[in-house]
Amino acid sequence: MQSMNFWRAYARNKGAVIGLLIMAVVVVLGLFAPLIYPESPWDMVNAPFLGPMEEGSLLGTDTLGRDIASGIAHGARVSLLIGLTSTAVALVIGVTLGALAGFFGGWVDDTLMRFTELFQTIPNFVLTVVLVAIFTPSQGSIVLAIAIVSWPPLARLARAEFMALRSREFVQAAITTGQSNATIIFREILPNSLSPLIVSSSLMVATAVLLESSLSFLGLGDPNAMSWGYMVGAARTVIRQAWWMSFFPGLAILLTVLALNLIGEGLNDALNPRVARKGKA
Amino acid sequence: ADQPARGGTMNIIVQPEPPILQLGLNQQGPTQTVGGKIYQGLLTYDKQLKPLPSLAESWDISPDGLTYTFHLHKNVKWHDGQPFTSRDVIFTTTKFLPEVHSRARANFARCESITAPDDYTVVFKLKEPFPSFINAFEVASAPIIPAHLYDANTDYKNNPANATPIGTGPFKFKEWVKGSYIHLVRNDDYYKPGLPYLDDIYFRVIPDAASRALALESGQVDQSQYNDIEPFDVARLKSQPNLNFTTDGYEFVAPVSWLELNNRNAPLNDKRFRQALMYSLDRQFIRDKIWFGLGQVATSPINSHTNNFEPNLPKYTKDVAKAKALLDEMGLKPDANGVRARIRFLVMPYGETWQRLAEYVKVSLKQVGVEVTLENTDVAGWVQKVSNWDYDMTANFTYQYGDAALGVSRTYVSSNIRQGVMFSNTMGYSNPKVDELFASAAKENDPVKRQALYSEVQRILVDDVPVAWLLEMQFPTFVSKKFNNVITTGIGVNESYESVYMTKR
Amino acid sequence: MNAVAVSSSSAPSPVTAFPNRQPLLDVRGLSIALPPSADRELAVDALTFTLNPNEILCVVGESGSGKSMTAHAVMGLLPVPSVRVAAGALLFKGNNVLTMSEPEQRALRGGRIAMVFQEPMTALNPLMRVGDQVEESLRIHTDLDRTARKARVIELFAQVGLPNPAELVRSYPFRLSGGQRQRVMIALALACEPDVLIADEPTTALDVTTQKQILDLIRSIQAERQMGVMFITHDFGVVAEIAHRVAVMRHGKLVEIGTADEVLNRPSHPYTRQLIASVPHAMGDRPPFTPSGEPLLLAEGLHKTFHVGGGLFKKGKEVTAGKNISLTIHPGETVGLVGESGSGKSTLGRSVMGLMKPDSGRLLYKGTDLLSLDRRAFRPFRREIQMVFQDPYASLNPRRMVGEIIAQGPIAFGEAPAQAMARASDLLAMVGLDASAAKRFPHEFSGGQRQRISIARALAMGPSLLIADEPVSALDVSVQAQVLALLDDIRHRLNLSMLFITHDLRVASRVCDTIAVMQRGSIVEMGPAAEVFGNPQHPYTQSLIDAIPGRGWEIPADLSHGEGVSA
Amino acid sequence: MAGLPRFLAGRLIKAIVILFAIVVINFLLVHAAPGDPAMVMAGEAGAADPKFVEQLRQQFGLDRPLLEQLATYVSHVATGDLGFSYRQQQSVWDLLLARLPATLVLTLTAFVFALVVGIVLGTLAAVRAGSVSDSAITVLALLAYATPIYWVGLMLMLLFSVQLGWLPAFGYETVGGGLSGFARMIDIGEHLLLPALTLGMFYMAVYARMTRASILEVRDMDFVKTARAKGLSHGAVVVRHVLRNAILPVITVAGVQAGHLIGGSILIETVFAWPGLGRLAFEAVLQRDYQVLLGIFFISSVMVIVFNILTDLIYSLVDPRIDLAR
Ligand SMILES: Nc1ncnc2c1ncn2[C@@H]1O[C@H](COP(=O)(O)OP(=O)(O)OP(=O)(O)O)[C@@H](O)[C@H]1O
Ligand SMILES: Nc1ncnc2c1ncn2[C@@H]1O[C@H](COP(=O)(O)OP(=O)(O)OP(=O)(O)O)[C@@H](O)[C@H]1O
Ligand SMILES: [Mg+2]
Ligand SMILES: [Mg+2]
Ligand code: NI
Repeated sequence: MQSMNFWRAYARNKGAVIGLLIMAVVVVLGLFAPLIYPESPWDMVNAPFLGPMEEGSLLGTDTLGRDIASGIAHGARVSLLIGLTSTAVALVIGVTLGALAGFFGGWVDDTLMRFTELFQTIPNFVLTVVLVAIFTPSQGSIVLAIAIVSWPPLARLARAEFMALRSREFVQAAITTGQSNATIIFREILPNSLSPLIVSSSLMVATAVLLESSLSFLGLGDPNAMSWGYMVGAARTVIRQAWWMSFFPGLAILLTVLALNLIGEGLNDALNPRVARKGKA
Repeated sequence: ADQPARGGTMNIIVQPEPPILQLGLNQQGPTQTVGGKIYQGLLTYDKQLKPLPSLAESWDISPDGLTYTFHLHKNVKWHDGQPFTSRDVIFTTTKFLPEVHSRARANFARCESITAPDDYTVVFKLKEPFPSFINAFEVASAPIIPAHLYDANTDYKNNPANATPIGTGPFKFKEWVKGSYIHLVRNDDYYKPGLPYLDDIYFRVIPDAASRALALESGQVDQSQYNDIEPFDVARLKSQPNLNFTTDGYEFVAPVSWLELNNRNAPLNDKRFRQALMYSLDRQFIRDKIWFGLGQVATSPINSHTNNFEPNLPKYTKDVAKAKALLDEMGLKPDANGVRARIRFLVMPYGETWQRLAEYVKVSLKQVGVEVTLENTDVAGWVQKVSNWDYDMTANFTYQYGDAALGVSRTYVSSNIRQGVMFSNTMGYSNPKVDELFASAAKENDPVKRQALYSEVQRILVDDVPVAWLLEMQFPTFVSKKFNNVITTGIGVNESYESVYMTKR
Repeated sequence: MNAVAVSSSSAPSPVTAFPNRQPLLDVRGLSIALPPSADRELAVDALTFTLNPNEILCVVGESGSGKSMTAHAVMGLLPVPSVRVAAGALLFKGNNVLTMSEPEQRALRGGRIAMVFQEPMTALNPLMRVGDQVEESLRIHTDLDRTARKARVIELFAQVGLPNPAELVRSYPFRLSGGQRQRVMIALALACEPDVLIADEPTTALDVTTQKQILDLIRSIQAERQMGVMFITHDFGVVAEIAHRVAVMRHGKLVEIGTADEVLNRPSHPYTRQLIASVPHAMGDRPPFTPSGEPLLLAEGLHKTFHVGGGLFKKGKEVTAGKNISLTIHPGETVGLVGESGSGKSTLGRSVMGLMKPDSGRLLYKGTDLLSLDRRAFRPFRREIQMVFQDPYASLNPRRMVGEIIAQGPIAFGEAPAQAMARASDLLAMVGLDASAAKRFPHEFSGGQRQRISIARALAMGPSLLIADEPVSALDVSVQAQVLALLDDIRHRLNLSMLFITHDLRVASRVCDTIAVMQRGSIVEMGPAAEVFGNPQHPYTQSLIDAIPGRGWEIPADLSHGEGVSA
Repeated sequence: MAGLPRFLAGRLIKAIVILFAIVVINFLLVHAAPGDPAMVMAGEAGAADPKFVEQLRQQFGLDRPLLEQLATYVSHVATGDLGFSYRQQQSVWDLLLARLPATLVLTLTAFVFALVVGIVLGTLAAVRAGSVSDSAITVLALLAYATPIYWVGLMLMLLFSVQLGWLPAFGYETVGGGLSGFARMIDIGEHLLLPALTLGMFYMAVYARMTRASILEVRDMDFVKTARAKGLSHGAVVVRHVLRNAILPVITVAGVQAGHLIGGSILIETVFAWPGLGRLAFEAVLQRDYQVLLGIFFISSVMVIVFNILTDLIYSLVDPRIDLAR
């Protein structure tokens, strides 16, 4: 019954529905990339510098004759995988720290928040670049670096939620009925702080996809994984001769990030309706 | 062209900005290009690497190949007005260079004595014959340094004179605005009357590759060299009406690039595997699509411009079937995923082109069932890993300095397997026959016999494939059509430019 | 306090004196449509009434009855397009406001008709000096020059009783107290000498003492300028205090209108009667409480100081919320803790609950000092001491079913889940809810019902002492009365002791045996309810009681029992 | 404003603590990086005999205990010594200083553009909430928000420089053009247009969305009702009451982001060959020149801190409720 309400609220936002459709296409593309393009996207399957629709190549080929359409399909896997895993890692770090800070307050909060502030002071893209460069690009190091720069907002959000909820009367009530800290954190507070966290993390997936593509653009992607950002970055130098090499992968990033943002807004509408309740005497 | 006439200013790109202009103390490319106009060596070399006079007017080599006598120009003056004499040459070759210049140190260590019978004669006596000795006297290998400024103080690196370099060359140091330009002016007291023609040379610092291309196109600078222009921009600039393009002038450095293979690690320790590697690469494709046509497929360990190159060697062309057959023969059968072997490739951290190469190698080897994993590092990590032999495969290139004994043998002889030392025999290739051939060739005075020895070693190496040679690399030089006589010798842009002149319009 | 204290039940309303004068405001068949998503179609339904010069018309009605909507419609402040006037006319001195052009409406707004809002804390622009905010109104509606305007603002501030007006004009709102801000709002409203003043619950957010001052101010200014005032409130005490005429609204409809005397003392409509019956009042039939046995709870010399806003590098300021507090509660006794906002009432309650540790003092429960216990040792006492919270919307976990919410305490103390759930059903029945409620989520219940669930949750633990922190202040009067009756009933049945925290003295007088009055962290007076109310000793207590609005008015005898409680 | 010196002192202490932490992070990263700097120096000097390497190690203190090295590092940073780039054969600090002006010109222009255009668009959208122009602005902002900026840069370059030839495709100024004074400023301005536009685009979208949301929120606040009840016209209410309050949160976020713009400038400077810190960072990435990267990391953190302090100061000027001394 609640899920029906959720759907109705979500579907009221047309953009969110469009976002979901685009995302579905991207996910399908990523999932079935090895079936649609069994060859590795690195394979030089055709003549280099073919334009779109030339010699049976849908979106053209790049400077070494690698198929761009295949790269986009396989790149979807990389982007989504990195986007999702890094968000998951950031969530774990952010929510844990934020929850601890918000729940226990006092010096725990103080220490954790100074720590968070430090990470917020450091320009996050620069930090990602430095981390990935130093720990050598691999899917693992990229995920970790993105997570390391992404958790602070989640921690702040979780902290704010926990602080607010902690002083909420139903949590106080749980304390007065003798519930343990774990019960209070996991059964009373966490479920109630979930919806803003879900909304933020859906947006964070988008940011992570962008971050990954930016890293790859700079040549800091996993050298063994074809990603969209890599494709744009590698084609940058020949943009005067071959616009398609950077155009299509860029478009893929744009659509994916757009879709994730639209979904985030839809979730926001559905999960955090602005309750204009005036509890007044 | 019309008659050479005095006058004119030339703007040359310099990139990166050299740390210092004292050519004895630093031999980076940019230092050479600028310093080559200020300092001079005893000799220079033409495009066939035949010695030409520079500070030495003439020279003779004793028939036993042990005594080299140089006769110096007589009316040469340092830029500060002091006369140039054999004392400077003795100081440079016995004290200064052995202290600060590793390549020169190795060369002059071969001398039993270096003496000056008079002010204008210098005699080098070798311990044993070394015919390549004559190839070690150009301005970067052995720049002559003013003894009167350096002899008093042995802390050469901190000598105040380093800031205002004093040489004998056709151009004098005038001004250096760090981060912007280096200004050289005509040396009016140059010992060749009427030369040089140009009044000024500005070396402009343009850190950004795209800006450099633009500056050339728009005529704001007149010359670029080495890596100033990215390979992908070359085709476009070649068609610019205001520019001349050449890849000449690098005969002396004559770089060869290769895939460096760690001969210690299985399966790379098997000759057949290395040959299979050669058969799986389309090196013409590498030249055309990755280096955008710059370079030549290398057929030998020795660059075709370097002395003693052997043209008649077996050639490797892409042949997947042959490669697979070799692997089969080794017993490397494809597993369920079609993989016969797995190796790591340490990507050379020198920019995108090398990255592309790594990607290409990965795909090419996959076609024969070798799975390559790419690894990235920084320069420090790369140097450390390669020099400590902690790699399977990487890319590399070296300069050959015009001579197999000076620039080639160091890569292959087993005496140069030195852990922790870069540009040594880092792949650990060891073949007593090769060692012996290189050793006897180096001291063989008879050019015909020498060629025979070098041809034989090339044949063995090509069969052994200690490294997978890729290209005889070429660097693009663009020069404005306004300037004449620019690239005339085998040291190209490092020349003194004494005879460069500008066409008046 | 003030000489103008006319009790409306005795003085005739001015309107009866001048029956033929043209009304200032004539509302005819006004209907206001709500957007489709709203809970009902019309916020205001065919409303007709008039406001005459020189009278105070009080509009009363429960929350959501459309009072504010009416006021906003008059001001032209409806949030169009989602809410709009669907039918009717709004005549100001005979001209229909609704058909006027926008510039004409603007000239009326703030010029001839002015308004004061409920929340003084948010009704002023936080980034603008208060003087400038008032001056802005003068600039629009008058052609006074700058200096004249400035002088006029200072004059206005003096009129509304703001201290040191010449300096205060340069203050920002955040520096002023709630009462001062409300005075600024009134000065702003009066700036252009309007004919009509609309005040939408202007005192609801204020302490009783401040409320009294503001009411006095409005009344005196109204009388002085012969304005028509439309005063919106839900508090019958306030109505009794200032109204000449009263209009009662329900679900957007006018149910009754008449002179204050008629409506307050002889209400005709059943809804009005029910509302008035719900107004809290002391229960005359309550037997005086005689303490027996050992005190259940004994607080001695409690101190609590908060440090706010400090950090690693800066020192915060200190707030004293508890100063040498001593208090006893005997078995079966209900102690009322009254005092204005911020006096430290909740702090004391929370200390007893172990939700907060006072800095010093003793807190003996059945002889054990609760303050000496650590978390674990305190745990057994959680069963003994339970709490009912203020906000029925915030005190129940929206993600858990009601049954679970009630049963979770006993389960945490080792009761078998099945048994605890069964008992939860019983408790629901006891607080007057259906047993099926256990399987529903809190958001499916009304405020009053939620407060019943809260009570059931507290009772599930089988407490001896119940702490109720403003348990009814978030509820409408009629619902308030029901919940208070429930608490009273349960207290008797289970022989509970209760610490009842409230800022509403009328509520306290209704349910408490003993009253403790708090001011700035100290208990200034404590004694049997009848004595404290009848013969207050401390000046602060006196001022509090003095400030209760409508004290002169007695609820009609026929309504003082029974009718208040219904669905 | 009596609290100003105290506020600045407090912020300075805080900044120093944060900077210290960043320096320590830097140090740890230097040590986590693979490779031995001495070896590279030796290797690139072409004369890497083990004795020479050892000598260099001693010279650079690489043989000392870790804590001592940290102390040395910190003291070096304190004197502006951020290490040495072996690739570029220059001190990192010199490299950074040479590139800083170009980056500041770019980021500040982009920032001002983003802020002004963002707030104007956001206000337009909010004032006409629900209209066609609101939807158009919202869609535009969403697109600008979702597009990778480096790609926008490439596409704009393709359009305006390659196809139309209106603007220079890259670079900071016409190299060696010998321009000076006003002509040079115009020249730089032409070069600046595309990169600044691109870099500002993303933030413009952020500010437009924030301004819109903020205005819609403030519009429902009680004091706005008060202002309307005074009889103020719609426009006057928006300008005098709504906007000022709505802009506060935008300022806060903008201030934080101004410092972070330098991250975005890595991408934009790469695309447009803008000779700033970002471009330097890219070159450093390609060559894995960690020393330079860490230097950029340090200097950009300093910029963030400076901007944060500036934001707080500006904020306190706009909002009387903020008492800096507290
Ligand atoms: N902007 C709005 N959109 C939709 N419905 C609204 C809006 N504002 C008020 N309502 C609804 O209109 C009805 C009347 O509201 P109004 O604010 O006039 O009540 P009220 O009598 O002033 O109540 P209270 O005492 O709580 O202030 C309520 O049902 C309310 O939910
Ligand atoms: N957790 C806290 N941290 C800091 N200050 C607090 C805290 N709790 C309460 N205070 C302060 O202590 C004082 C007393 O607060 P308390 O909540 O006890 O007052 P109260 O009498 O219950 O008021 P109200 O009627 O508004 O509920 C107030 O000034 C309040 O701001
Ligand atoms: Mg209301
Ligand atoms: Mg309270
Ligand atoms: Ni009674």
